[in-house]
Amino acid sequence: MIQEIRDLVSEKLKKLDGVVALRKTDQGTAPTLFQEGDDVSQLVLEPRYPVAKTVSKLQKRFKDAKFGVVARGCDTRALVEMVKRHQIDPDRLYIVGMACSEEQAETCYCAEPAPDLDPWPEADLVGDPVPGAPPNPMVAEYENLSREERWDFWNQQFTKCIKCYGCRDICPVCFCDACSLEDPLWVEPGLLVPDFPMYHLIKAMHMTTRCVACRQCETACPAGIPLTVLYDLIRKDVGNLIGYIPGADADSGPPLSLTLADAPIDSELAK
Amino acid sequence: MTNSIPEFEDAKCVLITGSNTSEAHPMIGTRIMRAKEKGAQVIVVDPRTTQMSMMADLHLKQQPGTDVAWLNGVMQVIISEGLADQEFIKERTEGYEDLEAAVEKYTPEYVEEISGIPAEQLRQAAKMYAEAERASIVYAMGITQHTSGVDNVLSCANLAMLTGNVGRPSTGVNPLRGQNNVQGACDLGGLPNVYPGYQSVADPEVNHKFEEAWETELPDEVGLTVVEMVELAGTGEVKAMYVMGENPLVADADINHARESMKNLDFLVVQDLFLSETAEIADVVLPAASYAEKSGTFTATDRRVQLVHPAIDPVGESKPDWEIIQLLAEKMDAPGFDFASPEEIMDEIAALTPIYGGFSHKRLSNGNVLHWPCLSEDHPGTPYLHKGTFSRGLGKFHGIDFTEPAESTDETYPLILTTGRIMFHFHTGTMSRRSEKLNQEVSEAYVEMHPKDAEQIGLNGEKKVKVSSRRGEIKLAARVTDRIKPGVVFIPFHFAEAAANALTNSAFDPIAKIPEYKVCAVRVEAV
Amino acid sequence: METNEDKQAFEPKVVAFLCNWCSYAGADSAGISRLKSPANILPIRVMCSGRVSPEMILRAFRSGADGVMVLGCHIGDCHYIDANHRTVKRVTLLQNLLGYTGINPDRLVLDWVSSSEGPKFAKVTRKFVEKVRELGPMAEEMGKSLPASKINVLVEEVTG
Amino acid sequence: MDYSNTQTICPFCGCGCALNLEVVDGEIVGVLPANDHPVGRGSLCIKGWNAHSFVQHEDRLKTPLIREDGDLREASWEEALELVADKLGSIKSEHGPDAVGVLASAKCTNEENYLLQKFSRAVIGTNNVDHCARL
Repeated sequence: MIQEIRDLVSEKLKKLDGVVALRKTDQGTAPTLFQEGDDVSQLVLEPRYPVAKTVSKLQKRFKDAKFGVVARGCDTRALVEMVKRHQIDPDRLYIVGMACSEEQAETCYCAEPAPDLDPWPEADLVGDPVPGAPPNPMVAEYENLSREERWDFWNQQFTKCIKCYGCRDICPVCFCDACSLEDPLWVEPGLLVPDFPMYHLIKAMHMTTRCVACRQCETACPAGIPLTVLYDLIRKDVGNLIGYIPGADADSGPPLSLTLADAPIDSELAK
Repeated sequence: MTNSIPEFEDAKCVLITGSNTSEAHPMIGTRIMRAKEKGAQVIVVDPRTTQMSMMADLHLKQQPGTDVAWLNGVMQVIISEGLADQEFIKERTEGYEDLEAAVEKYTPEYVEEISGIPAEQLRQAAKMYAEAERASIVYAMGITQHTSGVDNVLSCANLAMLTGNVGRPSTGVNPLRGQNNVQGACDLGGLPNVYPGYQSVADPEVNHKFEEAWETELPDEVGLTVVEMVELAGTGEVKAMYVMGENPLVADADINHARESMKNLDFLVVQDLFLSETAEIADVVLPAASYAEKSGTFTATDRRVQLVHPAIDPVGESKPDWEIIQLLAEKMDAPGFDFASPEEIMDEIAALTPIYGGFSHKRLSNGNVLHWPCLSEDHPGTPYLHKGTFSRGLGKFHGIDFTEPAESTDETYPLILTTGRIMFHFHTGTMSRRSEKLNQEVSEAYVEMHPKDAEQIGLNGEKKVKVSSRRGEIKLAARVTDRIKPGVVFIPFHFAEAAANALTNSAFDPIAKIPEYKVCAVRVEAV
Repeated sequence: METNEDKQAFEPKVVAFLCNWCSYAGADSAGISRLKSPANILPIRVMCSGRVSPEMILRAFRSGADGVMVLGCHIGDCHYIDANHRTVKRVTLLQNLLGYTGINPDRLVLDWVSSSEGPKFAKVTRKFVEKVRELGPMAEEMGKSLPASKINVLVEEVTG
Repeated sequence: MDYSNTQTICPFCGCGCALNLEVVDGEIVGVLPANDHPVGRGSLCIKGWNAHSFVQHEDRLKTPLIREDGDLREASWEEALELVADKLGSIKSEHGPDAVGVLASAKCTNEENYLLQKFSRAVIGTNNVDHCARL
């Protein structure tokens, strides 16, 4: 698969201003912008980085450029959410979709390990799509906990938080210039442990209709807080109540910004 | 550190003292959190409540400056309950009788009188530590920055040896170094008594080796420490100082005194990124390139040597420090300063420094992780020290008696001040306070005090206070919180405009010459 | 041991975000009709229930509220046409999220009260205060051990 | 139009976490954790995430400075180094090498610290070299 992707990228670089992908050098591996003439044999597919964020950054800086990106399923879901929020211009983006392996899908509890390329004007898929992996068993276990047990669980987890903002900084769909988490009106600055429930619930609330379940926030969490247990639960509710799955449907907008006519919710109060 | 950072995760007991680990060394703090989740017991001995103490199994709050007492107490319990590792003591150590005699009187009840730690908690801690299969001691400046700093460190070593917690994975005595290359600066001879690799300047053989290599005569008398240099600048014996990337006028104890002394110098050169408080009084300031603009290596607290790569060109006309030194040496017609790159310098280091003997930039690339001692090109490095034998052969126990801190409280200065770091800033703040994100977390100095003490001085809510000691005074905000013991106040030392070190005592440990930052007597008044 | 007396003695603090165009006037009209509404309510007037962000609700809890109400215009009557469409989605999701972190979601309520519905205002506020009284103090529910407050400076309390 | 990451080591505490400096056209715009590093394992603390923010700060010293009539003025490297060499040389010959004190740095590289202590011992001729390990 890797050779196929490298060949495809070399080919496309003739027409594009660059392709965002991971590069491995003797320093380590990180995202880079490959350009025509660069050594694509350095292009690799592991580990994961939030490339959607990089693409957004580069598109904003180079307003006429057309870039490509090597993207997994989770990356394309993030890109979809970013398009809806006007952080990505789909017409200036070419996607090399990479189908994750079964093993990769299992590590991430990924429900859609193959990128959905239908919404994109220009895209190619490399690799054989595999079915979705089973969900994180912790989510089902969690649903059986009592209120007190839940409180204790998160209390313990959030006590470990060292306020690095890594969960936000790595998140491919977090992009605001002014962040509620840094607003002293909502979160008292400079406190360690950060204020619970303020810090973590504000973050969780902002994730409700945009979390694409890439789970990079958990990788980036130095304290090992299982954030996506919370995000998976609320994603499920958003699916059940509003019928919205972040990253899946390119045509409907962010439901919290839409009217009930455009994005209804299953609630007595909505009538 | 005797052991490496990833090893913490598999410890069965971690004893943290004098370290606010998750704030000052976050990635070690979170490792210890993982260890706890994997079943380790965590003991924190600290006068303040910290994130680590909140999740610890046991939190002992000692009176600042009483560390030898409680450490002796822990050992007294271990010995009297028969929990000592007799086999280890017999085979690997000497001087056990001295230790036994010295700690005998430190019963938990006696220790409680000195340190304020409840006797029962001390017993519990001793058992937790001694009974664990792999126990690790973690400390930072809260142990070393005392007039009894060396005694404190030796006591930690005594405790580890007493229980056989040395020379195995996930055990050891682990001082956490506070700056990214403080370990390297020590390793490479940035000390007045040793050449690179801790080779004594007073050893004729060593001296000869370096004279041959550097093709010049070399002094064989131990030089001055920073504290002594500043002191002798004041008396006029030291005429000139050359300061590379340090800010002693915020970092030193009793900085008012230090400033007066350094102003007395005939000539002061400062090489730095910014016009630091020290650079402000310099005669010549040389612009240095930052870590992001040069190559070289840093040595982490666990003796891990790692490559640094330049991301951008030097800002303005600034130059990497190594280039500046070379240019200066050339100007002074000195040979041996014509390296083309840091890579070449490392080759000379490896040739002269046995513990770095196996390092080269080439070997360190590709994410290759190596800990010194690494004696040759095919040596695998040493993640943990003292396996099988100590560097001196047998480990030596030291019988140590508790001594009071240099300064005690009285009616005029009734509170004890202790200083430290917070998560959001670093050292004297020259770097971190120029970061918008870090500064918006905490932008001004503050003093933490217990509600009881706040009430005593008639403080309501958050207000400005004046804190004074026998050496100076500062004004800053008060934070009233019960995370600190009554009678003790805490000030982070990152803030030059309300520098904690205007208050601290420069009295220092007789051997290590480390000032007593962690204990001095102060008064707090509402203003 | 909790006694009946303690329960009696507990007066819940409830923050109510009231829409300027409906529930705020509804509270007025309740007052004019001399309908009793509980004194536990700390009203905060907002220009629209759609203005009430999750941040505002969470801050009310963090500042010591035992319950939070958001009272807006009926769907279709919003002064800003459809701003309250967002409110219903937002508050519903926040209620669920509270539940997932072990905070009783019943402590947060959303309802619609028009300017003419004085009696409804009195009824929903009374009912909610009783509900919260039954739930007991928020601090107790959280075991008094908010991790942050353990080592942090004590933050301000809701007054009133 | 250039975007790349340079992996290096965090300049703050002693944990020695690797991090990636994100560079766009010569400007450091951000930090990414190093997912393949054994200490951070893809995570950083808040200081690490902001390790780029002071590097290109406007306060950075851009030229050598020399004190003249009480104030610091800009100078060329040539002039500044000449002055330092001259002064250190004359103090050494008048008062002996031990009248000079040198501070190495816990923030500089191993190679730089090595070179500075070599300078101190071999060029100035004093063991008066220390750094703030104790502070």
